[in-house]
Amino acid sequence: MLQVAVRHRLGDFTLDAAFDAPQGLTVLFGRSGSGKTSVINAVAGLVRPDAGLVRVGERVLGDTAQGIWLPPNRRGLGYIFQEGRLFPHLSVRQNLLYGRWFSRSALRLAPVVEMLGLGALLNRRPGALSGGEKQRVAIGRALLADPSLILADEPLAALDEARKAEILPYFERLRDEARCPILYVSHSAAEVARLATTVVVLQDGRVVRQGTASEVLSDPAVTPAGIRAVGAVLEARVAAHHEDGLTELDANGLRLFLPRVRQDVGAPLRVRIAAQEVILSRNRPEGLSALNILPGTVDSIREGDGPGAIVSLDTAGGRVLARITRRSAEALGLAPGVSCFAVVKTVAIAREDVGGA
Amino acid sequence: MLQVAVRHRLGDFTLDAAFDAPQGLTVLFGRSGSGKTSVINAVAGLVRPDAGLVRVGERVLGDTAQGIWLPPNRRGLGYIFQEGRLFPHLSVRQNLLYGRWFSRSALRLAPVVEMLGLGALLNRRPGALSGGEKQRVAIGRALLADPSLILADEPLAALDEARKAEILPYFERLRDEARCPILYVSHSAAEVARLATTVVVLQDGRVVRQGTASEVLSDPAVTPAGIRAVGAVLEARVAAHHEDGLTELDANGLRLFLPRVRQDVGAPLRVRIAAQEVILSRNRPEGLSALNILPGTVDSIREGDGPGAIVSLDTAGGRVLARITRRSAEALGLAPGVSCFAVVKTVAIAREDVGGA
Amino acid sequence: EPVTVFAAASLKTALDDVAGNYDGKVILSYAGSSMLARQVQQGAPADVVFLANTDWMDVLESDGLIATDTRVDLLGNRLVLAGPVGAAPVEIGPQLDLAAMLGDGRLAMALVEAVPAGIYGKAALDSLGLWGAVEHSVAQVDNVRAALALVSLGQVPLGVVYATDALADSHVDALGVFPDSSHPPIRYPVAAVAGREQAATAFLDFLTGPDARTIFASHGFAVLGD
Amino acid sequence: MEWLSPAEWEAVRLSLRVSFWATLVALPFGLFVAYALARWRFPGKQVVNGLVHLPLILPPVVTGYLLLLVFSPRAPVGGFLQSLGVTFAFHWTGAALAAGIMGFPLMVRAMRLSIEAVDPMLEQAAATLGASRIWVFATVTLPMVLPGVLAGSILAFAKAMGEFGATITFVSNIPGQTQTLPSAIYAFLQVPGGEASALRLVLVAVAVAMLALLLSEWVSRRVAARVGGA
Amino acid sequence: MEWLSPAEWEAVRLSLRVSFWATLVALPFGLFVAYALARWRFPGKQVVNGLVHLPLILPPVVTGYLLLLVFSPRAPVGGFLQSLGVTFAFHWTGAALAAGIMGFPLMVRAMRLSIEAVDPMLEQAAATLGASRIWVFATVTLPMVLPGVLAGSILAFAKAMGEFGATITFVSNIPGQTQTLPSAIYAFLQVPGGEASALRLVLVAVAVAMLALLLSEWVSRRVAARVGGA
Ligand SMILES: Nc1ncnc2c1ncn2[C@@H]1O[C@H](COP(=O)(O)OP(=O)(O)OP(=O)(O)O)[C@@H](O)[C@H]1O
Ligand SMILES: Nc1ncnc2c1ncn2[C@@H]1O[C@H](COP(=O)(O)OP(=O)(O)OP(=O)(O)O)[C@@H](O)[C@H]1O
Ligand code: MOO
Ligand SMILES: [Mg+2]
Ligand SMILES: [Mg+2]
Repeated sequence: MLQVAVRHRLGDFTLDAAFDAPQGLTVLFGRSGSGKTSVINAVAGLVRPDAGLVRVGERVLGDTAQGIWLPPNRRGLGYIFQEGRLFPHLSVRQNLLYGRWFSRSALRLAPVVEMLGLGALLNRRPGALSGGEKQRVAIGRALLADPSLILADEPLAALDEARKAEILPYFERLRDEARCPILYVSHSAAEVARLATTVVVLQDGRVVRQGTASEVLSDPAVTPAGIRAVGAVLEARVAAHHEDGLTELDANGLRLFLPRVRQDVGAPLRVRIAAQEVILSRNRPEGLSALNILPGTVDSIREGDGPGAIVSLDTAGGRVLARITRRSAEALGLAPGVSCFAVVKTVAIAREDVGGA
Repeated sequence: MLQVAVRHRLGDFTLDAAFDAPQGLTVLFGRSGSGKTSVINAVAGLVRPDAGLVRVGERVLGDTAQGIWLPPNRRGLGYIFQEGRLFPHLSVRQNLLYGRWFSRSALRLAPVVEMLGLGALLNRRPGALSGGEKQRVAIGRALLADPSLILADEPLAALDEARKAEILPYFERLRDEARCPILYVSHSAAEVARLATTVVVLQDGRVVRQGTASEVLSDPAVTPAGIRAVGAVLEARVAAHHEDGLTELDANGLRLFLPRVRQDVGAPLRVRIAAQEVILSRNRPEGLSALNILPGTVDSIREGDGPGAIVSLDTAGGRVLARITRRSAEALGLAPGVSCFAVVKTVAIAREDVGGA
Repeated sequence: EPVTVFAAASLKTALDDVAGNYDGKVILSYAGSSMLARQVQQGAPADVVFLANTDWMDVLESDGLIATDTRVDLLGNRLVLAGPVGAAPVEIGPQLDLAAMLGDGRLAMALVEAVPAGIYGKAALDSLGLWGAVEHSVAQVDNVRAALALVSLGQVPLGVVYATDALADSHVDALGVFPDSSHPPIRYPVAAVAGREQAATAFLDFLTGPDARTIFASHGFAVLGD
Repeated sequence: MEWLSPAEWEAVRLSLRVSFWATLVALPFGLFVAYALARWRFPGKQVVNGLVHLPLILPPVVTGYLLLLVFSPRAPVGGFLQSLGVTFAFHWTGAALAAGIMGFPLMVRAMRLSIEAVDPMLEQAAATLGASRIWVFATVTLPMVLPGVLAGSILAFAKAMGEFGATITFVSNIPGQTQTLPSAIYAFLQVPGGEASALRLVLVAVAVAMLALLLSEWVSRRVAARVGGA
Repeated sequence: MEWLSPAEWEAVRLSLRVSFWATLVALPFGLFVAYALARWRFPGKQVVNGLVHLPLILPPVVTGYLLLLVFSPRAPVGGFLQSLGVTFAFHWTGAALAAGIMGFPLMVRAMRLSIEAVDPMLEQAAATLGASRIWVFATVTLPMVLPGVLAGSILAFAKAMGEFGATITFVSNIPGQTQTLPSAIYAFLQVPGGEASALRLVLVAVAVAMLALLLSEWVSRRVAARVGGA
């Protein structure tokens, strides 16, 4: 769906990244300076790389081998820049509507303004906005251009958690309604797990790993976002909505409870379970406040530098990772093949770790 | 130590904030547009408010009632701006050293460059840096000015987790070595818990809550950073460093295990325990991978909008919060006065939730 | 049908006066003689040219741009040594110690190689044997009027200007008159532009008539052209 | 009291007309050249740049003379234009042409500086939102360089109000047709005792130009206030 | 072939000297005035602005005449300066003064535009790092407005190379002292058949100014490359 291959030199830095991503939201993941923005700029056509190919579905946006390199305005983009780049001479409203002058269809302003909480700011100029407000206007401006490819470079970095929680579902919907492919840079594992169809990990300008969110985030060898990012992603289906505000999921026969989600019964769902939030027990624990108890078998134990170890557990619902201390691993006598129980709090599967599949 | 009182109008927005913070690091916490940057700008002297008083220790930086309002350059600042503001005509090295021209003492460049990973970039111009790299240079520039007051406006927002983990201890050390007071804006509960001596919560330009990190973050009514930020902070002392990489803490007689910390035995320490990572059990659980089991008594149960409830538990080490489902609360028969056990994973107390007190 | 006259700027006061007494409409375009001549060369819409310089009229004549039979050297002028009001008059001749009169001041003149008043002035000083003594004290300006201004403002003690100029400036007196023999005759030639004779005739007639003569004379010009 | 004679009023009117049209007509050309010099690379760029500055370097009389040589009805270009019904020599349009050319370097420099100061990142942002080059220019670049366009225009206008050497050489000093304020002032200064009359005209010229200047400052401040801060 | 006579060489040298000093001396004043107009609010600001533009609006002869009125030894200012040993009358310094004044509006506008384009946020950043106003100016503002300073200087230099009317009126044409290229060119144009000689000098003037222009473009590009992107 989205095919990107770029080779380009920037001073000492050489970008040489190629990946091929299916429909959906592709996250570019990697440390500061790894080349994420450079890739996006090439896809946007703002940079003409030494050699490159960019294709969205059947549309070839650029192919230096064929001498094609469409200018940005003919690529149908909605680019949320890392640094805002609002038009200082236009009001917030005019900034938001800028892309509409050039797009065929007219998206409605109101819902986007509502989602981003920009209602009171429409007549202001960007110079009179706070940092987070600017960022929200930048998001709105890109979305309202009715793009056929969204490029988002850390769109939520400047926002508070509450605001993030309001905007994330919007990206989810864009992804799910197959409106357009999205290329998304993020440093947040939670965002990645929730949004990513595909994760592309960059390091020093090269793609070092690519896969589904579950694959990449389950790989403790990658953990580019630090130890907290390790986690497994289970595929499940909504089984029932309970009256006390809980939703019951069915992950291949395994029951999981989590706070009410908006998906309908029967809808597929992805649940990220952070490794550090999983407790292991040799016996089925009783009388705990945690509602999710998943029986499984130890697949492997990987010991890291510190006092911790990552235990990989095969359950009926898929692989679950647990990050525990070596001391506990020894105390419990864990070893490959040993069966045990993973204890996961209901609420530990927070809303931002849940996304439509 | 740091006394701030500012009244100022900006269009429709009225800032009317006053707080008084002890030595250490004061976090300004609040949603986008709540006035955090405005407060910092007034403290920096970039804005002369309609009425205001800013005092650091005995030094009066500004007092409009007395007609005093020192210009920024006479305030001894190190301001890390929300948007970088690097000097485009200077190299990274020159940017970093800019403040040194005007400060009495000469801090050494090397350690800061090392910590921020800027070694390879020293001869570049800011135009040729990635977003995160710019932000790191901005941090370095402020620190190297040898300030007597640090103002940091979301300094780590653009950085990946690994990089954050490298920089956070530096701020901690600045705070602990009483080098200078720090006023710090952050949206991240983890950062706040780890760094804050005092948290000031802003809402619509007003201070709605102020207190120690433990007080404010333990207050589920505040939770300005979303439900995930709720947590309690325990005061403890390092009891022992174990060979398997764990450190044992003593929180008023209560034993806590967590991954090795750098503090020496006997040093005071603060540990944030996120409410959502606590599991409750009526009986002392056995055979779990979690090493920390804290006996306590239920103090109160607060039910929220969703399926969850916050259980406040009095333990020997202090108050601990647990966020569990109402279903579990009922199943366990929890009620004020009931005694139960809080189960906390060792690694759930991740390094970033631990800081010197 | 108005008549358009391109005239040397130094004629302005007098010619404005004359035109005011003419009962037809006259359009007077004043500029430097060289400029006017070049413009006529390029087809300027002039009916009459009235220059302060015979050389340029000769050029126009040889280019066939004026009606030769209408050319008249209408006015004459004299060169004077101008000084501040009240300064003692002097006799201008070879004996004059101009250098001493100047002291370390300068002698204001129009450009001595380019502008008529300057060319005449240099010729006069030369023929009187005075040029060598003052050569390096000359301050040249782009027109004779500016030279007069230098004297008038006291910027220089003395200047070589036309008698008409000295007469018109109340801050300046003519301290002496250069002998006519010391320089080529100062002539103001006037002529109809070739092909425009018809439009020009009436005004040319008036210019050479008695009324105009009286006016020119009152401005200090010598009226020739008989 | 009749402060200005009818002919002098005519000169004021003419100077205004000449300056206005000189500025207005030069504006699009100036903007185009400024943009090209600021943003494009093309062979002969320095030649264009030199040509633009030429009227500044040459004594005005020379510029006027060159104009006369090119545009006089006797010259090929002037003759051709005349056959199209366009006359410059000895016509107020010629005064406007001369004034426009003399002010051109000032106009271009101011605009070029402003264009160079526009952050290309904003233009890129506009392009990603679908704006073609010309739209980017019209909706982003142009509004942001308005202060420079204004500054350039007011410089050109002031220059046009004061231009004399090239004008009088090119179009002469014909009252009612090509006699601008500076030419009228010049004529007064050529005769002894004309200072008072010259002074009156100087004051008029200064008053007019100051008005234009104040107006431009006011507009510029309003524009700046709109753009204020990024 | 002797292409230029010694006197003409002298005029070339003098024009260069006059233009160089006119530009150099005007620069700090221009920068100061530009900064004041761009950044300060003070009573009489529009008066200062008007005064700066005056040489553009007035016919050069008038400017020269006014200079004469102010700086002649009889006038208070001129007399006072002379008592200090500063002479302008009939001296090349006077030519430089006239040229500097005529180029001043061009210089100030270019610098002012550049200063207005500097982001005050960067100046604030410098202030928070301990830089006093003057240091902020020297280390942040000035380096960032260098292109404008250069542009203003080259405009003023070019103008000085071409200035004629004010110069000759103020300091006359004294070979070796005040006879600049434009006066020499003017003189040639006054006499029939002088065109060829005038043309030679025009070519010299153009060549010198173009060299200066190319140099300024080159420096400006280097500066821009250093600042390039934010
Ligand atoms: N010049 C101005 N005119 C009017 N309102 C302004 C102006 N500048 C800022 N504001 C408003 O003041 C409020 C506070 O802004 P401030 O920049 O202090 O917010 P903040 O807390 O730093 O937010 P963020 O986290 O998004 O950076 C915002 O609502 C903003 O819209
Ligand atoms: N003009 C340039 N010249 C030299 N190197 C450059 C230039 N622009 C960028 N780089 C380098 O290229 C690398 C990739 O930059 P890029 O902006 O793509 O990083 P990024 O992954 O987006 O990082 P961040 O998360 O910090 O924004 C960085 O190391 C940067 O220093
Ligand atoms: O204007 Mo003239 O030709 O110097 O008399
Ligand atoms: Mg980036
Ligand atoms: Mg802010």
